[in-house]
Amino acid sequence: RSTKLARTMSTHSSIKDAFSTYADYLNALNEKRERVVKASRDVTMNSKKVIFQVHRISKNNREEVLEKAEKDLAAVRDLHIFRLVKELQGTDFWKLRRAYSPGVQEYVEAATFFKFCQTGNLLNLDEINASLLPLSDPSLEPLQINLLDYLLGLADLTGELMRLAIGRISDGEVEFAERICRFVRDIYRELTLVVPLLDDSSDMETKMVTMLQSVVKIENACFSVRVRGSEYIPLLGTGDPSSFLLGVSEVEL
Amino acid sequence: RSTKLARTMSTHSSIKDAFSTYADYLNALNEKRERVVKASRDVTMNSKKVIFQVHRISKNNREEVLEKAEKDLAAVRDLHIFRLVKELQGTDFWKLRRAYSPGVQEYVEAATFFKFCQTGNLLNLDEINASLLPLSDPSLEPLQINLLDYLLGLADLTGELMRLAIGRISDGEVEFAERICRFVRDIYRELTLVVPLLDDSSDMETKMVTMLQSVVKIENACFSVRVRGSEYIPLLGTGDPSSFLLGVSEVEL
Amino acid sequence: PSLEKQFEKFRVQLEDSGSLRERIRAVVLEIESATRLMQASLLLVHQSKPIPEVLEKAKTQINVLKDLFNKLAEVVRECPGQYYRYHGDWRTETQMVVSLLAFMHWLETGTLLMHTEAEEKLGLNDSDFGLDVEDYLVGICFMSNEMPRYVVNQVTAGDYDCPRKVLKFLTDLHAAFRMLNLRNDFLRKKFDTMKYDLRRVEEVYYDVKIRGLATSGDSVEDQGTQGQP
Amino acid sequence: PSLEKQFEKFRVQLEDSGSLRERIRAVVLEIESATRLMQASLLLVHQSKPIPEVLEKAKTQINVLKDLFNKLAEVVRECPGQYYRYHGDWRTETQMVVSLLAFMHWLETGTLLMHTEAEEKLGLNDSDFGLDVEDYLVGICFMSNEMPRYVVNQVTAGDYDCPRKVLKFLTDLHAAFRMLNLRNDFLRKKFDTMKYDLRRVEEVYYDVKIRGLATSGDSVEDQGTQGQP
Amino acid sequence: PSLEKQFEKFRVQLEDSGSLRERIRAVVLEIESATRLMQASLLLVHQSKPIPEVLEKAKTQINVLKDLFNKLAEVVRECPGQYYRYHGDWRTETQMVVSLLAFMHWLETGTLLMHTEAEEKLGLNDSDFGLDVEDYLVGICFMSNEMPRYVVNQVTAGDYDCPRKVLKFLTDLHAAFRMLNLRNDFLRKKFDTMKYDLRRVEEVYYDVKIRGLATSGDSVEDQGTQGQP
Amino acid sequence: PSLEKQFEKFRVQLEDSGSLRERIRAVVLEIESATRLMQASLLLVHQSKPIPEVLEKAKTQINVLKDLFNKLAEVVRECPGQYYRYHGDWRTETQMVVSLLAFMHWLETGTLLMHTEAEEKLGLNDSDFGLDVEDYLVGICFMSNEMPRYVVNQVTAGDYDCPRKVLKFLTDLHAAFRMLNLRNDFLRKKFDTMKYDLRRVEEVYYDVKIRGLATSGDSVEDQGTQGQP
Amino acid sequence: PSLEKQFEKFRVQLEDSGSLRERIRAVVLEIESATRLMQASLLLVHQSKPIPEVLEKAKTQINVLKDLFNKLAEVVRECPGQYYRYHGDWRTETQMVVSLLAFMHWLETGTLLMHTEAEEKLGLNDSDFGLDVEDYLVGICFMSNEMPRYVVNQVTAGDYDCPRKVLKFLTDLHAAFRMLNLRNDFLRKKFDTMKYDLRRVEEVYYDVKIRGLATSGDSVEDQGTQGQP
Amino acid sequence: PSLEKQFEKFRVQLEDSGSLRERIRAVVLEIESATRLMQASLLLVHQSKPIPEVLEKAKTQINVLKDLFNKLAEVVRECPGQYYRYHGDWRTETQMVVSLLAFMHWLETGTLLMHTEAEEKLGLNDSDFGLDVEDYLVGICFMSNEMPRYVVNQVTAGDYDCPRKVLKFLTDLHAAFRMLNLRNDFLRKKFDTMKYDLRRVEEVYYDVKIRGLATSGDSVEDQGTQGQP
Ligand SMILES: [Mn+2]
Ligand SMILES: [Mn+2]
Repeated sequence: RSTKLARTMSTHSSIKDAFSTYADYLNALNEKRERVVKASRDVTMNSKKVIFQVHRISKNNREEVLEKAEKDLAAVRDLHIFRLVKELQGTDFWKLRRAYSPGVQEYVEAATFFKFCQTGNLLNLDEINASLLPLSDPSLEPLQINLLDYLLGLADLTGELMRLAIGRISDGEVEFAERICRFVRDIYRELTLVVPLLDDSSDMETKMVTMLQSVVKIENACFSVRVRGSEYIPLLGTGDPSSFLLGVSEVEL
Repeated sequence: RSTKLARTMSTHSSIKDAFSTYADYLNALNEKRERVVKASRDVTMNSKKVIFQVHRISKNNREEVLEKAEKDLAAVRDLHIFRLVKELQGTDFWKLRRAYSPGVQEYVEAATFFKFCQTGNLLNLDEINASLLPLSDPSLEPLQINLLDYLLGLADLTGELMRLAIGRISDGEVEFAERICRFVRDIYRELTLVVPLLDDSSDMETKMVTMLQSVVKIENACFSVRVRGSEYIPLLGTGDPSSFLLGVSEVEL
Repeated sequence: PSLEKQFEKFRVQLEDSGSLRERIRAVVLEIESATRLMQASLLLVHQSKPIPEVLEKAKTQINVLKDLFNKLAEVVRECPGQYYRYHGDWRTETQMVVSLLAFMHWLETGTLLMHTEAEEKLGLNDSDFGLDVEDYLVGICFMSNEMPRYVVNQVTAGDYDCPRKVLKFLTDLHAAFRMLNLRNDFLRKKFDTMKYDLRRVEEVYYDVKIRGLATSGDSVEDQGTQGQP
Repeated sequence: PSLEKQFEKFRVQLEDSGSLRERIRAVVLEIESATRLMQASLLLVHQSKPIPEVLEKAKTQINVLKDLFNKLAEVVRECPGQYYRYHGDWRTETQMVVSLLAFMHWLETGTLLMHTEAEEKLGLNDSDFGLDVEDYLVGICFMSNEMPRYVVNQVTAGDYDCPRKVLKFLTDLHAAFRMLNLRNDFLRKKFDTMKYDLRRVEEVYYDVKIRGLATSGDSVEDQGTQGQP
Repeated sequence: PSLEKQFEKFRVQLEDSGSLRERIRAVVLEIESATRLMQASLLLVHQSKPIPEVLEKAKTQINVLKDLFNKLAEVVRECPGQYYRYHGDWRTETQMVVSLLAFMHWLETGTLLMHTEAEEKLGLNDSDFGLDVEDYLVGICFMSNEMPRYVVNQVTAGDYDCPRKVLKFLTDLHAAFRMLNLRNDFLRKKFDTMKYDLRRVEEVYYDVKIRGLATSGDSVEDQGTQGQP
Repeated sequence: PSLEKQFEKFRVQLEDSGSLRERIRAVVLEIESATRLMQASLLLVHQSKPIPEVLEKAKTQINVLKDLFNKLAEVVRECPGQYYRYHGDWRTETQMVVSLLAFMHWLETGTLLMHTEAEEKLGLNDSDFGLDVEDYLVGICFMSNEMPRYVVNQVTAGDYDCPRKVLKFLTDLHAAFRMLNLRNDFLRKKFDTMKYDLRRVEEVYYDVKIRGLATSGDSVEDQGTQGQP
Repeated sequence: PSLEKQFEKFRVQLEDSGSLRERIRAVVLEIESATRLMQASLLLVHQSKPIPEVLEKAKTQINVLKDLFNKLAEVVRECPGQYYRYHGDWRTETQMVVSLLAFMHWLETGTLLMHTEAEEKLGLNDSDFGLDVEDYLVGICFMSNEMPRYVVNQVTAGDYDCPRKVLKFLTDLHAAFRMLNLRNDFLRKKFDTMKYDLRRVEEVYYDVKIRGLATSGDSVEDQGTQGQP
Repeated sequence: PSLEKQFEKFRVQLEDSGSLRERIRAVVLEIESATRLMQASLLLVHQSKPIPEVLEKAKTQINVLKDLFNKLAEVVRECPGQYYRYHGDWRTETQMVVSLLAFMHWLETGTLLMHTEAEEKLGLNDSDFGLDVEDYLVGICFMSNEMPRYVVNQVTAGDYDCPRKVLKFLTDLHAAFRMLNLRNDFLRKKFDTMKYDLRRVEEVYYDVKIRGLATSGDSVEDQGTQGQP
């Protein structure tokens, strides 16, 4: 009878052993998730700062503004994205995606926003991922931003570009605004074809609506400049209206 | 003309000075808010652990389970609530309430849950606040949990008590379940009178609905025990049915 | 041009992962269908069919499922590290499979099917494609949800010793689950329902007990469940 | 009993803070009403009423408002440290007050009303009850929103120098706002609208300019706005 | 001038109806508060407090409510023919009052509080300001919603005859409601919930009956209830 | 001109289909009303009224319904091929009718009302306007939802053999439904509720059985039902 | 018996008010239809059709509407004191009618349609069934919302004096509205939109003015409008 | 046995209609994908690409779509009389297709794509499987929604005659729609948005006109448009 009892107890305790393994697993997972969430919040906050820094651009301070933005962006990478790199390994990239996705999206928004102002081109996903490689030491699996987060960040980028365009027009940089307009239209058009292919396109679809609104806002602003410029020609009979516009705010304010 | 220009420029730069003050203020505020949010998340996570620890109670391990819970609760206070104490000063308590409120509510839930299991009574707001006093050194304004967060935490407490009651009944602790039932009814009844007076009662009103469901669940469980017990009497003719029930799971499993 | 090229590449990638998902879904549909068959066989225990017979029929699906999970693993292996990207597509079905396997295991041995045992049965001991612990735990909760019904029907059919065994099993299981620290998520909700199962089984045990129907046998140690008189 | 006693105490506390809120609301209603009067007077600038006259009438409400804010501060002072508990009850109204004061200040001086100046005008230089910086900033944005309308109506009425002055003012203001790091909140939304104000004023300036209506006067330095030819 | 005169007249009218509404709201707030006190007292029936005692305390609020409804009627009487203009402002509260009164009445007499009785209790037998029929009916549905909980707790407290009485009462009430041809509106929705109350009480009665706990007096037709002196 | 002509044609079409829909709605309202009467009669089975009596009264509505469905068919026949365009307008009501007919049929014969039988009763054996299979199946699920209540009330009234019969009926019905490979739609959801009905009836059967109340006649295979003594 | 009698009485009452509501709805549908026709005629002003011609056609609906409102009043008169019980059923439509009448009136006379004038046009000078003041005011706001479109299209068609006249009208109207102390309700929201109309008309006036297109006649005080040459 | 046979029949039926639906969905997905390609090509008109070039690329998808709709028709033809049973599965996509075709048609001819023309383009002139009128109308509304953006961008690109043409087109279209007596449904909602498109185009036309940019050719009646060869 006592051996039988022992057998029962051992089964009982083997359940206990198993569940204590499960408990450890769940605790470790939750704690890692918390650390990832925190790092992600820091990435978000500091990426937003970079975006505001880039918005400080104007005709006269371009170099210095972008230089500071670049430095700040590097700091986000080195200080906060690095924490994500340390935490995320193997299957974590997808398992914990919801925990870090907001931060990564905001980082994509900041990095592409900066890059567009610097070069006029879109910072590619490959480029952005390449810039993260130096963060990993060889023992770590490198953090690679996934396509979905990149595209979601890009969708938000258009909102910032809209703000930039409106501001640039007031500052006389009409051509810059027109360049933004073309760029945003291209992104919108390309995303149109890509959105239905996403893993879960519902988020993106609401972003597409906002994006179209941004496009229309920029187009309306450009329309307004053009119409005003056209009126100027018959009145003063000079050439390119935008060259005049470019001067408006400089000359005598 | 140059003095006039200077005057203009000084105005211009005085705007700049002022706004750089505002910028500093906003940056500091945001950073503090972030730190508070993070501390609050830690309070939440660790308070939840205390709650799970208390749920491990059963007839045979009461002392040791509660002892560990008490230690864990103290750790939440010393490690994480302490961080809130350090951050929050003066008007911060209300200005940043949304940033720390979830954590504090969960802490209230954990502390009152523990206390009920230990003493069968409600841990008062004054008592809970008194326990936070040692965290502050004299130079700091002490963190005092506000009435609203306390009541919101209390509302959640009833959910945990419901779970506890259902579990305790299976374990034969019918009297304990009945005590919980009375306690939860009292809280519900008192809150009925208090809810409309809250600053913003919408949150609380949804919690009241859940709470009533919890009350009904406990009552149904007690009903079920009673009805079964009543059937027992005519059959076996013994006395108090619950005394028998209390034994069921012990005797021969 | 660079913009277009990049998006062209994205389109290809997304279409690839879309078609991967299609293939996953096809396998999952097969898994669901096999699970249904297994469940249909198992449901007969509620109608007092002899357990060995019920199990025999149900077990024929285990190998089918093993093959299907193997097929699923092969598909997912094509995109290393992305197990959790598609995880949602087979979660529910896997939890159901675990719950049925665990129920069968208990009917046969009176013990809990362990995580590793479940993985083994489904051929998931691979490092790339394992059985997620939370899915396993949810599956166990689902199994627990079936217990009250089983006990009620067994007693109706005259097996008065069943409540005691189940009560013991669920009590241990519940104690084990209490070791976990859960978030306010799906698993916690499912775990909450286990308390009601436990209570219901305890009630049935009580019903049997006060009527003197429970077998005198204090023989707590017997392990086998089905078949024994 | 202890439970009841505690809740009894809570009830008293909450009723107290409820009645405090009632008193706050009463004062806020008065503030709103005084603001309305001030706004009604100010609106006449759009109908080309002479600015000094308009301002004189509007200013009579400043002291009323100062008294009311003082009254509000006294009420709030009863519950030290809880300024931000009730803050939501006077936010919107205060932002509107700031916007009107700033507009008047600009009409008079051509400069921006600073935060400290706004506090002074409303007698809020007290440490217990100040003017929240975000409310001040939102108020300034609201002021900016009025500018395009003002400029349009001034030009219609024949004041062709107005666009230049406003453009300069808004350009500086916009540059200053760009120094701030905002969250995605109400203030950021309001700040976004400022860009459109700036653009609209720039358009009007352009309209005036290409028609040769803008005064030749490069006299950027003149500070006074109203009245001067 | 005519334009201004017209709007001056409107201003007076709008302010009058605005202040009327304010006064209505003030009374309604008092009604709500008295109702809550009554409700809190009544909640004690679930804790097996002796019914007469519970009722005594709850009844003290009836007169308070009567006075308040009288006050409300006086206010509304100022604008004849506009009862339904402001009706929405006291609907919900009145329904709650009816539900509590009907519950108390049932506890005392075992019968349904009639519409005219409810009006009488609240002093609303006036032709100008009566108790809207739909509000009465919604209140009765709310009362029904309390029944299952009451029955469960009474049985727990050892009153095994309660389910039979409540079941009889609810069955009759439900049948009476079925005579009404309700539109797809709020009342209909509330009535639909009554079916669940009925079902739950049937279940409780079943639980008691099957265990032989129901008093032998199966004579469902006897009318007596808890509280007769 | 061509544009106008086109839209004139559209106008006529839209008005035609609008008025058709109005006529459909009118008939559906009548169907709903007749169904209500039938349901009110049937509800008396829960109060232990003799079944033949209950059925007799309820049956008087069948012919009314038959006429109404005939009327509906005539209306819909006016627009051939568009049955499913307007189908949504009478779905819910038809499902309810099926559920009541099936319940009556079961009370009388102890067997399931077949699809063709239901069509016959409603005069829908026409090829243009039949009874949609999914509507029939949903109706059967609704009938199943009434069973637990019926069983509980029958046992309360002393009919201890009822649970066994209902359990047999529901078990077979549930097994038959399981053969269908349902999509994740409304029907699937309704079918899922049938599991709870089955479980509840098992519980009641258990209650009766463990207390020795079930009639000895364990011969589950006997087909007789309530109507027969 | 008393219970049944009471509910029988309720049934009659509910059916009466139900059928009354049906009749109200029927009339309201007719009102809506007549309003649509009137609106369709009026829309032609945006296409620079001669105003007298446009008005003539639109006016033919006024009498139709008068008859319909009379019909409505008769229905409502059947239940004295319950005007506001059913008010919601014709509000929206009435506001639309007022807005169109006021627009027509302005086109004809350049003045605001007064409340009493509106009542007269619709035959609502009765004491039982008048035109609710708030509905009148909302209607006026709706009219204001049409103004910017009208002004833009007039200027496009070459009528450069229109903006000045409309601006004067809207400025006065807006000032009159400002006298009202509106609550935070629907009317307040509608009034808030009037500000945007005013602003837009100011912009158009500015466009015309700065291009020297506005007629020299700056004499804002002249009252004449479009109809007059 | 009869029960089983019946359900076996149902199983077959449900599986048939399930697989039919699967096939429909597969085709619809292809339609959606082709539509997107067409839409992406068309988006280039906003970037001032020459219209013929843009159209050429977009048109390549028309034949693809025609084939797909033909495929769809074939599938649906398998179950005669059930067009509207599955209609919801391709509605949205068809509306989008109509909107793009109509936009292309307008770009090419300056006229509205007629219902029969749309059917022709998609090969839907069959009597079994046509283009539902409401889907056509919704598609036209969607096309209208694209117009304001198009006009704005054309003007920016220097085409000052575009607003006049679009305005004429939209005015006529809007008038035609007004003839329809729409119910309060989806189509009505979409139509209501057309008013805003019209207003916006009027504004753009105004902007061009007031600056003297519109071509002298004020003869609104000329029909020519952009793309004629
Ligand atoms: Mn952003
Ligand atoms: Mn909790």
